[in-house]
Amino acid sequence: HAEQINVAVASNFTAPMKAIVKAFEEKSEHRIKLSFGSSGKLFAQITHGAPFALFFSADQTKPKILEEKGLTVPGSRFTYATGALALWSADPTFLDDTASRLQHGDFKKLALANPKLAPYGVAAHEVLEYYSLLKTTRAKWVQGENISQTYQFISTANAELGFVAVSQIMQQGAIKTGSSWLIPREVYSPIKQDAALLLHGKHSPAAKALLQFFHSAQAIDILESYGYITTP
Amino acid sequence: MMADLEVVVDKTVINKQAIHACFNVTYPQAQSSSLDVDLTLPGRGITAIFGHSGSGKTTLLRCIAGLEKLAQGNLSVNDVVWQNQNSFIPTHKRPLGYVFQEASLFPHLTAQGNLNYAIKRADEKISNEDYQRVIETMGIETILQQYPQQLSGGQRQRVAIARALLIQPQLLLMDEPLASLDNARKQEILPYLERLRSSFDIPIFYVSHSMDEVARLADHAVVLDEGKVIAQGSLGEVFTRLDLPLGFSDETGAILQGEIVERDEQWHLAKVAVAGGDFWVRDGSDKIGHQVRIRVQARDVSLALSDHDDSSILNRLKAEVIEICATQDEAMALVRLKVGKDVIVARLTQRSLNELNVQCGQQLFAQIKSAAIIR
Amino acid sequence: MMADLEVVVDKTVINKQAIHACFNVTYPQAQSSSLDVDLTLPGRGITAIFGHSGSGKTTLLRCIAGLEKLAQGNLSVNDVVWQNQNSFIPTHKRPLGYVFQEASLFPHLTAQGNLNYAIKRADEKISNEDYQRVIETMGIETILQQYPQQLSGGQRQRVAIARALLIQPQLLLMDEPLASLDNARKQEILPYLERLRSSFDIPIFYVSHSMDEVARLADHAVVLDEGKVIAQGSLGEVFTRLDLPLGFSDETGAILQGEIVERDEQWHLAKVAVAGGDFWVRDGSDKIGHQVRIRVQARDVSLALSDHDDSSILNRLKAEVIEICATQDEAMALVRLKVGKDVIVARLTQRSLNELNVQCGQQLFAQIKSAAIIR
Amino acid sequence: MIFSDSDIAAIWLTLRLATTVTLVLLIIGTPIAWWLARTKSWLKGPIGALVALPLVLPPTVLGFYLLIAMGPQGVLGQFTTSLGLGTLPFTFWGLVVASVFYSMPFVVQPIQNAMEALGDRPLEAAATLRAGPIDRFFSIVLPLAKPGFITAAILGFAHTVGEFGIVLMIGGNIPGETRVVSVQIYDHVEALEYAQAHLLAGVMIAFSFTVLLGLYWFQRKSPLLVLK
Amino acid sequence: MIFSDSDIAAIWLTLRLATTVTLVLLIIGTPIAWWLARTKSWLKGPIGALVALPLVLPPTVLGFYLLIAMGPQGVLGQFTTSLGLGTLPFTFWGLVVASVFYSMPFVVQPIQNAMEALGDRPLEAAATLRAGPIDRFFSIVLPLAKPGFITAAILGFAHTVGEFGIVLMIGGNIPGETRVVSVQIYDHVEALEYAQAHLLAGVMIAFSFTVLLGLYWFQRKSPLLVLK
Ligand SMILES: Nc1ncnc2c1ncn2[C@@H]1O[C@H](COP(=O)(O)OP(=O)(O)OP(=O)(O)O)[C@@H](O)[C@H]1O
Ligand SMILES: Nc1ncnc2c1ncn2[C@@H]1O[C@H](COP(=O)(O)OP(=O)(O)OP(=O)(O)O)[C@@H](O)[C@H]1O
Ligand SMILES: [Mg+2]
Ligand SMILES: [Mg+2]
Repeated sequence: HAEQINVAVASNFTAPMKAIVKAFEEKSEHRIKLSFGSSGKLFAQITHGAPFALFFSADQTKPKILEEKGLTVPGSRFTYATGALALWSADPTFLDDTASRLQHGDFKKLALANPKLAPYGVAAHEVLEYYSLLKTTRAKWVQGENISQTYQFISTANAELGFVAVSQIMQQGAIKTGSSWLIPREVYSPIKQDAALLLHGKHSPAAKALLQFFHSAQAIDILESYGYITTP
Repeated sequence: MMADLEVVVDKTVINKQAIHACFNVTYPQAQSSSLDVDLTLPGRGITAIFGHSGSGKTTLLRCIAGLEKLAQGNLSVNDVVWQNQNSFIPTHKRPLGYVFQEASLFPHLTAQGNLNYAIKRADEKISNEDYQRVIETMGIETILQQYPQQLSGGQRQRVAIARALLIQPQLLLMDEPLASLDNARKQEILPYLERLRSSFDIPIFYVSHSMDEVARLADHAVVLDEGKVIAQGSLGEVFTRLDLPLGFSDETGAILQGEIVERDEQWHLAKVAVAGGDFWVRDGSDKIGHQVRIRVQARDVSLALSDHDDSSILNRLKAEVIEICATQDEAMALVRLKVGKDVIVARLTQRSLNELNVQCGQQLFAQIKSAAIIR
Repeated sequence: MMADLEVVVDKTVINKQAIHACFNVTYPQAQSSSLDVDLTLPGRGITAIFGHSGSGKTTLLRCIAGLEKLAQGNLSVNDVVWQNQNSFIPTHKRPLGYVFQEASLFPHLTAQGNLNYAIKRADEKISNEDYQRVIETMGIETILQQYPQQLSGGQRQRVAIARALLIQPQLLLMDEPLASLDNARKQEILPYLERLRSSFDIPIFYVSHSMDEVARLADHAVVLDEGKVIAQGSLGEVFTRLDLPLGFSDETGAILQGEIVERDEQWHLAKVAVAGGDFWVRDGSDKIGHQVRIRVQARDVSLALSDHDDSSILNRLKAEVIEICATQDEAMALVRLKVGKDVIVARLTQRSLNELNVQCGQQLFAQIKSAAIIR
Repeated sequence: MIFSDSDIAAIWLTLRLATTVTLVLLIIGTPIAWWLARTKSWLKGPIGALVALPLVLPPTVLGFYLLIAMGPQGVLGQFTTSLGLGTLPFTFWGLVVASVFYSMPFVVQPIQNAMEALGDRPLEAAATLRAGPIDRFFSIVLPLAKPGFITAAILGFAHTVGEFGIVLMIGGNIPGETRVVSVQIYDHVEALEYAQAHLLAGVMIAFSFTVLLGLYWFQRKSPLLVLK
Repeated sequence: MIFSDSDIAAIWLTLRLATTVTLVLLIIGTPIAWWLARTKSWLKGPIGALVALPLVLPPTVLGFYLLIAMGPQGVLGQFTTSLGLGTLPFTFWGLVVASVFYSMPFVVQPIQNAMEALGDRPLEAAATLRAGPIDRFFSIVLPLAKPGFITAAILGFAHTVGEFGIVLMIGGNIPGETRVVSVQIYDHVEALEYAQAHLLAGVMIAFSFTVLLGLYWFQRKSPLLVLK
C-alpha cells in the first residue's frame, strides 16, 4: 500500500533531494512531498507540531537537539551527506586552483555563509583561520544567510569570490562555470549533514523506505554527482 | 422683494398640537452657549426663524433634527418625546425632512440617485403624480442625470429641496432653502410650499433672511440673537413690534385678519373685508367667505389727510394714529395706526410727518398700493 | 427688500477702460454649451450679472478667473490680454479677488489664518487701518480664532469676503456674496462695497439675485439665460425693458440722472433735480451740485390724476403715459411714463388702469413714496 | 506546458489564499477602520498603533511567534483545538490567519483615511433621510470611501501574494497545501533553477499587473468627490 | 546591558535606515502621488499599477533581481559605477535603494488617496489668492493631505523596520553597515537563540508602538476636514 509523507529538507539540499526523490518515486509506490526551508525554520516548525516524517538538516546540531527533546525516533539519526567547500568566482580566470588570490587580497568582497547559521560558514571560517587570513579579509566579508544566498552574491558578480558548497558549482563531476579552488579537506572539519526519523514518521513505511534508499548505490551516485562526499 | 400684503388661507384653528423645544448648546472651546432656548412653537403651519448671522438658527434646527449631540435638551413634537434626559430618538427615526444650508447632496449619486435615496426610504410610497409635481416645481427635469459636482449652486439647492420633500416628512426643517435661487424660481417654489403646508398640514421650520418669503409663508416667528430668543409669537405680533433692533425694524409690518367678500373676475382681484375696511388684493382663487390674512409692510403704507379716489392706489382705509416712534434712521419714523380693531404700521419720513402735522389721535387715511400684493 | 430709489455718486466718466470677454464653454457630456458669450463690459464700476439658476453666471466668473480650463475664449481686462488663442495667464497671476458661491475657506486654517493667507500674498502690504476696516465691516472680530467648520454659514461667507478683499484685487468677482446674510449685515457690507468701488475704482462683477443689492451697487447689468446674453447695458436700460421674461419683469424700474440741489438738514433729506422734476431722497451726505442717480422701481410708482399735497408721499411728478403693456400676471399692467426727458415705469392693477381710464398720451401724476428709498 | 505541476498547484493556491485573505481582511478591517475613523475615545491611538504593529516585525519572526501562539501549546492553538479545529499551522487556514494578521495595517489604514475624509455631512444628510446606521454605512460610507477600499484591496491582495516569510514559517512549504508561488519561486532559486524562477516570477508580475490595472481602471470610473 | 554590542549596532542601523528610507520615500513618493492624483492621462493606470508591483514579489526574490540589477553587470550597477559610486549591494545606500523600491506603494497610495479626496476647490481658492503651483502645494495640499502623509510615513517606516528579505539579499549582513535588527532577530531565531530573539523583538515592538502612538496622537490634533 502506497503512502504519502511530508519530508522537511534544508534548503541547501534542494536540488540533490529532488533528484533523489525522483529516483525513489520511480521505484516505489510511495509519494514524497518535500518541504524546503532553512534548518532553523524547520526546527522551529517541528518543535511546534509540523507533520514531517523525516528531517534532513543542513547541520548536525538541530537533529541532535530534536533527539534530546525526544522528537525523533531514537537511533534514527545519521549523516546522509558530507559537504565539500570550494572557493569560487563567477569570473573564469579569477581563480587558479590555489589560495593565492585569497592570500593576495586583491578583491573587494569575499562572500561566505554566516558561520553562526550555516556549517559551510563555519568551514569557511576555519579555512581563513588556517591560512591566517581572518584579520585581513574580515573587512571584505559579505555574509549570506545560507549557502545559496552566498552563491547568489558571487554568481551575480557582486562579490568577486567566496566560499560555496561544491555541490552548488559541480555538475556531473565538473565545475559548471567560473573558476574555483577546491579546498583541501584537511583544513576544515567535515561538513556533516544529519537526518533523523521524526516521531510523526515513526510508523511510516514510506519514511523507512526513503531512508533505506539513501544507502542505495543510486542515491550515492546522485550525491556524488553533486559533489558530496558520501560516508560509507 | 415685493411681498407687501399677503393673503393666506387661515389655518390658526385652536391649536392643541405644539412643539416644545428646550436646548442648551455650548460648543467645546466656546466661552458662552451658542444656543439657549426654551420654546413652545405651534405644531402646524410655518414657523419662521430669524436672526443675525451666527445667532444660532442652524444650531436650533440641528438640535431639533437630533444632529447636535452636545445638546442638553428636551424636545417633544405634537406630544411625542423626541429627546429628554432619559431618551434620545436618533435622527433617522425622527420623521423629518431637512434642507441644509449647503445643499449636501450625495456626491456619488446623480440628482436622480439622490431623489431615489429619499423615495426608497420614505415611509409611504410616493404617488407618481406627487413626484412629478415636486420635480416640476423645482424645475429639475433636465438635470436629473447629472452629478452634484456638475450642477450649479441653485440647481443643487433645488435637488436638495426636492429630496427633503420626497421623504414625505411630518416636520420639515429648512435652512435658508431659497437663498441661492432667483426670484422667478422662488415664485414657483413658494406657492408649492404654501400648498404643502395647507394640504399636508405638516409643521415647517423655516430659516430665512428674506422677509418676502417669510411674510408669505410663515404663521409664527422666532427671532434669535446670540443664541437667545428675543422675540416670538405670531408673525404679526413679532413684526409690528417697534422695539426690535435695527435690521428687523426694516421689516416692520402688520398682519390683518379678513374674509373674502367679493371676487372681481374681470380684473383678477379679490376684495377682503378686514375690521377697518376693505382691501383689494390679487385674486388667489380663494372662495368667497374664506378667512384670509393680509400682510401690510410699514414701508408700503403712505398717509393722506383726505381720501383720494383719483389715484391708482386702490386701498385707502380710515385710520387713527395711536403712536409715533422715531427709528434708528434719523430721517424716518414709524407710525402705529388703528384701522378698525387692527393695528398697522406706516414708515414715513420725519419731514412728511411734520408737513402733514400728524398727531396722536388724529384721523386720516392709510393708502396701501395693492399692486404690490403677491399672489 | 426696500431699494426703490437709489442715489449714487456718478462715476460714468467717458470710459476708455473696458473688459472684453468672449467665451464658449461646453462641459463634457453636455448637449449644448453652458456658456456662449461675447461681452464688452465697463472696466470700472460694478457690473451685475443676473440670470436664472443654471444660466451660466458662475461659469462666466470662473472663465474670467481662469478657473475653467475648458473655455475657448478671449479675455482682456483694461487692455491687458488675460487669455486668447496663444496665451493663458494662470489664475494666480491674474490680479483678481474671488468670492465663491460656497464660502470655500481653507479648512486647516482658522478664520485668521485664512485672512493671513491673503495678506501674505497680496501685492502690496495692507495698512493696519484698512485691515481693521475690513474686519469691522464684516463683523468677524470675535470669530477669528475659530476654524471654518466651527463657523455658521454666514460667518464663513463673511470671512471669505474679507479674504477676497484683503488680497487687494484689481478685479473683484463676487458670486452671490451676500446671499446667506441677514439684512442688517447686508446694510453694513453694501456701503463698504460702494466705498470700495468709489475709492479704489476697481471693477467688480457681482452675481446676485437680489435687486436691492444690485440696484444699490451696480452701474451695469448683464442678463444671462441658458448661457447666452439676453440683455446687457446700463442698469437703467436693462431694467426698464418690458420684454424680459417673467421674473425679471418684477424688477422692472428706471434709473434717473439728477443733481443734488438742496439738503434738508432738519429732516435728513436731499432734494435731487431730475429732468422731470424734483425728488426727495434720504440724505446720503452728498454735497450740493453732485451728480447722483435715482432708482425707481415700477412697483413703487402709483398714479394719480391730480396732485395730492396732503399725502405723505413726497415725490409727485408730472408724467405722460407713453406705453401700456400687459404682463404675464393677468391682474397687472406696466405703464411707461415720460417724466421730463426720462422714462419711468409704473406697475398697476388692470383695474386701477381701467378705473382711472389711463390712455396713451394722457398727462397725470406719478407718486413715489420717498420713505422707501434706501441710504 | 512549461510549468511543472507543482508550479501550477502553487499558482492556484496563491490565488485562493490571496483572494480569501483579501476578503477576510476587508470584512474584518472595515469595522476596525470605521471605529478608528469615528471614535473620539483615547483608545484610538493605542488600537491604531496596535493594528500597525505587525508591520515592524520581520515576517519570519512574526511567523515564528504566530507559530508559537497557534501551536499546540499556544493560546490560539488551544483555543482552536478546543473548538475541534485542531491546530492551524501547516494548513491553509493557518496561512489565512497569519496573512490576515500581517496585512491588516495595509487594509485598515487606507479605509480609515477614506472614512475620515468623508466628514459628517453626508452621514447627517442620510440620517435625515431615514437611513439607519447600517443603511448609512452601505449606502453612503461604502461608496464614498470606495477609493480607500480599492487601495486596501490592492495592498492586501498584493501583499499576500508577495508574502513569504510568514507563509514559509506557518505553512511549512507543503506542496499543494501551503506552498504558494512566492515559496515556489524561492525553492526554484534555492535549487538554482533560475530559468524556472524567472518564468514563474514573470508570470506572477504579468498577472498582478493586469489585476492592478483593472482595479485602477475601476477606480477611475468612480465619480470624483469634488465640489465644483 | 543585556544587549550585545552587535544588537545595539543593529538597532542604530535600523533606525538610520528606516528614517532615511521614510524620508526618501516621502520625497520621491509625493510627486508621484501628486501626479497620479491629478492626471487625466491614460498612463495613470499603468504607472499606478507599476508602483504597486514590487508588492507582489516575495522580498527575497525581489532582492535577487535587485542584486542582479545593481550588480556590476546590471543596468543600475553600471549606471552607479559610471557615476563613480561603485556598486550598491552590501552598502547602506544599497539597502536604502532596495527598501525604497519595495516600500514605495505603501507611501504612494495613501498620499495619492488623500490628495484625490482634496478636490479642486481649495486649490482654486488658493489660486485666486495669488498662490502659484508650488505655493499651493506647500500651503494647501500638504497640510490638507496630512493624514495621508502620516499614514504613508507610518507604513513606510514600519515596513522598512520589518523588512528583511530584501535587506538580507542586498545587505550581505555586514555588522554596522547592513545588519539591521530584523536580520539580527532572524539570526537569533535561526541559531535557536530564542531568548535573545524574544528580547530584541520585544524592544522593537515597544519602540515601534511608542513611535506609532506618537504619530497617531499627532494625527488626532489635526483639524478635521469636515463640513459642519
Ligand atoms: N462641471 C460641470 N459639468 C457639467 N455641467 C456643468 C458643470 N458645471 C456647471 N454645469 C452646468 O452648466 C450650467 C451653468 O452652470 P452655472 O454654475 O454657471 O450656473 P449659475 O448661473 O451659476 O447658476 P446658480 O444661480 O444656480 O448658481 C448649468 O446648467 C450646470 O448644470
Ligand atoms: N462646531 C462648532 N464649534 C464651535 N462653534 C460653533 C460650531 N458651530 C457653530 N458654532 C458657533 O455657534 C454660533 C451659532 O451658529 P449657527 O450656525 O447656529 O448660526 P446661524 O444662526 O445659523 O448663522 P448663519 O445665518 O450665518 O448661518 C456661531 O457663533 C458659530 O460660530
Ligand atoms: Mg446657519
Ligand atoms: Mg452659480
